[in-house]
Amino acid sequence: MAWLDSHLLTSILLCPVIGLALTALIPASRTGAIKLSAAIVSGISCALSILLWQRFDPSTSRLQFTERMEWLPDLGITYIVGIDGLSLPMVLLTGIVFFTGVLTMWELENRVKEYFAFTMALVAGVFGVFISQDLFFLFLFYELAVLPMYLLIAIWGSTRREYAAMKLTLFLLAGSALLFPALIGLSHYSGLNTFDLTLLSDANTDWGGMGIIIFLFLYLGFGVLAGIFPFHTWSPVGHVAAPTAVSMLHAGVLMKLGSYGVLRVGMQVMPEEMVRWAPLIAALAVCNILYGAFVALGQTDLKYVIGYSSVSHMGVVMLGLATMSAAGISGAVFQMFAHGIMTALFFSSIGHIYDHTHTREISRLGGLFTTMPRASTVFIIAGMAGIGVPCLASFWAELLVFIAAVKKWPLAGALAIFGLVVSALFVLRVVQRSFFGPERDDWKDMPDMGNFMATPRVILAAVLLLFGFAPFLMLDQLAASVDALVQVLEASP
Amino acid sequence: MAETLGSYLLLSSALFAVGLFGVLLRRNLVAMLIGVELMLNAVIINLVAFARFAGADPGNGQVFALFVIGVAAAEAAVGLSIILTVFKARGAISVDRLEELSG
Amino acid sequence: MPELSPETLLNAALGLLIVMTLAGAVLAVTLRKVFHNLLGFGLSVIGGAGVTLILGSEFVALMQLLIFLGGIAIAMVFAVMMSTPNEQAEEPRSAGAVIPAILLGLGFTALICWAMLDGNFPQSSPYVAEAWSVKNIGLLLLTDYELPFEAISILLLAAIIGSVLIARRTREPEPSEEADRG
Amino acid sequence: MSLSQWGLLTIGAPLVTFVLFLLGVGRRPTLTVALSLTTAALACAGTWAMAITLPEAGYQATTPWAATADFSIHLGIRLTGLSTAMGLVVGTIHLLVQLYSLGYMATDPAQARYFAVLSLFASAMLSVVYAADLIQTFIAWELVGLSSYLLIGFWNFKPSAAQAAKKAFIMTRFGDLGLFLGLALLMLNMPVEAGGARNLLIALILEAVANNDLAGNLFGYDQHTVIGLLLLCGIVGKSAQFPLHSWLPDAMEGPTPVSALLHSATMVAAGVYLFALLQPLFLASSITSTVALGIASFTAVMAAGVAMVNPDMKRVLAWSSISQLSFMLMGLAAGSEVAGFFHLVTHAGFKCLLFLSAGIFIHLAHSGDLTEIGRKVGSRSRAASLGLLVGAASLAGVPAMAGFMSKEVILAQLHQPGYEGFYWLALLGSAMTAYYATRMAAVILRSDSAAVSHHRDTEQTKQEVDHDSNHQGGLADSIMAMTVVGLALVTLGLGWLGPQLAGHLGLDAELVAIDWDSMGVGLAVTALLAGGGLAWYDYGRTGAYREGFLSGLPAIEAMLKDGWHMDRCWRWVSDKIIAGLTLSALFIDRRAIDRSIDGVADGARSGGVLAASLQSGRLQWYLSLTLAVLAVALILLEWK
Repeated sequence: MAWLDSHLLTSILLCPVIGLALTALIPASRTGAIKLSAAIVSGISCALSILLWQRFDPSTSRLQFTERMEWLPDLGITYIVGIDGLSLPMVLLTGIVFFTGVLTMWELENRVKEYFAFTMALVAGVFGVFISQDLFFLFLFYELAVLPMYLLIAIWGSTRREYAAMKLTLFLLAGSALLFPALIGLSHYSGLNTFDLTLLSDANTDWGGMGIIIFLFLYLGFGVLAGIFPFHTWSPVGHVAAPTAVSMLHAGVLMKLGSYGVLRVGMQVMPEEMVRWAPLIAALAVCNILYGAFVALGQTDLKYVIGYSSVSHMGVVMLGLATMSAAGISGAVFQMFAHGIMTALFFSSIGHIYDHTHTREISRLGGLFTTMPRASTVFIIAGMAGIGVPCLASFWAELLVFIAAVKKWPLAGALAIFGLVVSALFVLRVVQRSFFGPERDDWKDMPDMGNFMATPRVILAAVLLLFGFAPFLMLDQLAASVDALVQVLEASP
Repeated sequence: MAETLGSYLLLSSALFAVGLFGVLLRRNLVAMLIGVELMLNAVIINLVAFARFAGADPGNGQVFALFVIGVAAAEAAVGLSIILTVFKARGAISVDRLEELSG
Repeated sequence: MPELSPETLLNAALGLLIVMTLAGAVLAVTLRKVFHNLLGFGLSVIGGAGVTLILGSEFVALMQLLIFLGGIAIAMVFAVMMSTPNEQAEEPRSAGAVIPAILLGLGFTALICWAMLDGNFPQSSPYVAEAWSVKNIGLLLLTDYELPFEAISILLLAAIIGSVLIARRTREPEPSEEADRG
Repeated sequence: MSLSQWGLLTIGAPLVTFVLFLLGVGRRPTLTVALSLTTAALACAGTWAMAITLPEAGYQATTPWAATADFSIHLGIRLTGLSTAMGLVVGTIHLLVQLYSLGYMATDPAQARYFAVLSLFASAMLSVVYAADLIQTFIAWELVGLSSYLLIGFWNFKPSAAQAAKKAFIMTRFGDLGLFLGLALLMLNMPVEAGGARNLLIALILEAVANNDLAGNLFGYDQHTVIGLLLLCGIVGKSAQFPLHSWLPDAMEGPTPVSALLHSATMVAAGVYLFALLQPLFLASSITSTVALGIASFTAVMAAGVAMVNPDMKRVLAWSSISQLSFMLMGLAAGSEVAGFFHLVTHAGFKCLLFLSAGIFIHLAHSGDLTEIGRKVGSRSRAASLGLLVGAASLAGVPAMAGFMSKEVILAQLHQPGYEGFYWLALLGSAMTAYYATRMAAVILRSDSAAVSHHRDTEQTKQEVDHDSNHQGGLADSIMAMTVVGLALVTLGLGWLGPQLAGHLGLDAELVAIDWDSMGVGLAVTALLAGGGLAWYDYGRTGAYREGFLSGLPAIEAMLKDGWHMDRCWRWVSDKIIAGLTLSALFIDRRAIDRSIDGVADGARSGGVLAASLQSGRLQWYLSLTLAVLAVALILLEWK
């Protein structure tokens, strides 16, 4: 237990790695055992992240649970893990989505072993990004998280999967291609020859002319993953093609890597540049919000609708970050968390529907509420979260972001709020066409979710409701770190 | 024919041109190799000519000429063995048979 | 009969050698049978070695003869002999192939000439016999140029081993390789 | 129990029902219904307790709920005369509607869901009422919207219900856009509290308005004006005022008891309540209050016009609600502290009564059409007839009835220099109200089957079968009847409670006193007689044509029946503007962005093909290329 106390983060990181090893050791024919081991491993990592949440000390903005190990001292590479209030929600989010994602895929029959192996690799990468405090390791884990996506989509996907997988991979690798020089640049031009994030951000380096280039590289590189306009098209296509749990991980967690990267590396290390570029970031974010919502309104495929709604909601995150105020940043981090849970819920509901009806055409579905009340309720709850209905976590996030945005740029704030109305339009349009209305003969005999399959959905919905009723649970954890960051930003010219 | 540097240079250029012409024109690998060797010969004459007329120490030019000769020998050895291999594999020593090297 | 001074004789010999070199070269590239090409090449090499000799470098001239004629040409003869006779048949030649080759060859040469004649080189220097001696060359090779010398040795060694290895591969290409290429 | 405990109980108890329903109690309908009724009773008791024990100075208890360094958001209760009085109305009507639903929804298979959402509705509305922080009001406000969405779309297998629910949500959302912006701006301009954070506690806002702390310019206008107009948007959406009113008539797709609750005490009342709550803020800017007056007076006449011709009972009631809400807003915007709110209270009583009676009628007639109801049921249902009579008389403004008493206060307030135009509009509205109220009562109660049914446009009566449960007698009916009779009695007395209400609000009872000799009363009675008389002539008297006088003006009648074509306008907005934006966004996405990105990929590929073609495999080609490059290099070197 003492070891666990001092190595909590590494343990969380090791969970999926151990799961990967376990999966590799179990013969492929014993799918039951593979699933069970995956469930246990993901359950443990989820439990550990909850433990982390509970042990976290919200009164300080310093890194907690840190562990250090020299890796390549000559190149300034150190294995450092640690979390502060900004990464804590992300770790919890990953734990929850990981666990529920594994449960959601319980009925998978095709190449079970490979599927769970790749999932484990992906999750290990994601955990790694969120806890790494060393740029090199952050980048390493980032790549680790991106690559399994290709296989997961290309092998287990549906509509146009090769195209989608290739598009996604190319986009994300293009992002990496921008990131890598930026990271090297950070290490080099800081004059410190280190990748240690804390050292870099404490150094207050004057980046001179290089700052612009490095920051833009960082912003674009991470931004691609966060789906910033106009580099977002990989994301809906990827969602549509991906199998259910991969969509959950993709929209729920993977896209957050991008915004988290901007927050952690961009804002924390280069506050002056952030101040300089904030208007651009905000403008693109508003584009994301409105444009994503309008495109979602025009879609005919359920998953595309949700895919574009993610684009819209990630815009809220970026807008919150761009305001550089306590409310905006707290809201953005909260939104990352809430949106992760929410889209996971969306996709898990759609997954159930698609598994049984074999269609996601909005116009072909209809009257599902009568046939599948549980799946429909899940979708509606997620939908309500999506349009910012109170008592669901994303309401608070959007509230904070929008107030902060109105303060900084009233027009951008107003446009973003208008985006909420459009969100309401597309969510309710889907609900009305696919879930309400008279029962269709085609779907009359479709089974609803069983108790077991409902479990992951209930967990996700419960999390949304919990943080919807009690936002202070989240905001208190964030407060110290956000305040420290805002002070740094305000001190910048 | 005054014994000047220019005349030697012209000679070596002409020789080089002929060799180059051969390499470009011929399809036969051996003939192409001959063209290359002619070009190398031109270079040797050039080096020695410079050694004679322009060098502080004429030894340098000669040494380089010797190096060229060495490289030419190596090149010929490898080239010829490749030609033999190609012949064994393709039954011909024309470069037209090697177009599958294209990318 | 005018008196033949050594100067004149030397010039005449040089002219002859130049003509021989160039004529041999032209034959070596234009004749259509490889064997004839080889004979032309031999002529050209002999001419070139003569020119080198007149320039004053006996050793280089000797080496030229030895390696180009004794080594390379003979090896080529072997190569030609080992390939089938029908390969020595006339290859087709069209204006489309000849003209670009001539243009490229002449154009490139013109460039080189332009560059070389443009250069401001000293036009003569005294002939010092010791400097042209083999001893001097040997000293240079083992002092100033030791590293290139060793590198050339290694190159030659590698070339010998490599050519032996390449030439020894007598088996037919495997079917799978064929399929891959398709 | 302390006041804060009562508050928690009042707001929390119905919410508990909903949460338990979600947690699985919903599988046992009886238990859910019992729970729902119990919590409704508890909440009602709570509202009474709070109203009675309210201390003179009011009461407030808050707890910080979501705080960041710059803003803090509190949850809590704030008890004043206004909020406790409103809470009383909400709690009581909610309990009544729950009781009534016991009969009305007795055979519905999704009964549990109905009662659970109804409880959520009440809880949210009570939270609007008692909220201490404006953000809390907003949260509850949105929840009110959500639960009315769920209730209007309760029979979601009906496409029309699903459509109506969506429409209600979107249109009110549209108004909330302004409300949210207004709240944000208000938050940003509030004085900073200790600790550097701003908040939106209602008490502090009112204090700031009183101290003139909010004075200042915003986008070139007075802050009060900008913020007030934005907040007004939300009120216009929620209280179904022009131009965001057309969701309310469609909202009749929900079960009738829901309409009763939605029209009287919750949802639409929330808008008026918010106006009453922040009245000083609105009145601080003459532009805002004039705009509010203008919208309200226009809506009053416009909606009453539609109610005059609509053939469907529930829709007539819906349009009448719109019109009556406008009266309340007029009273508030004209500066009276009590008039509008008094009307809200009496309206809650008689409108709820009318809807509950309508429910019985529709239940019995299996149709919502006025003529159909008249033919099939008529005056045979005693309780419903009583309810209809009392309600209609009150609505029409028969002297001494509840509606008259409160409307008269509003008219008196408007009858001042500066408000002449609005006053005459209001009078016109009253006359029209009298017309449609009389018409409704006359068509139903004075029908004899012999009366010739003229070519009535039956397509307008979409609302034919409200409820697919079979009519069942016995207990269910008697519960419904008893509720209606009880409410009718209450309504009769409601009009005389004005002084008590004023007292509770801490105001002078003189404010609601009616000067019976004044010209205002005379004019009001004239309006009543004119409107009522005309309707009686058209529908009521023996041998009437049973055809409105407006049928002589087909163009106007058609326009009124279509609700002034507002739906068509909104459809145009949705089909042309929203759809246009959507299509252009789609176009950009597919053609511009995606294609250019695919173009980059294709470009890379064809670049690869091009580069590959250099690798022709011909040695001479390679050599030529090499030479060419060398030549270029040489030329470049020599050029210098």
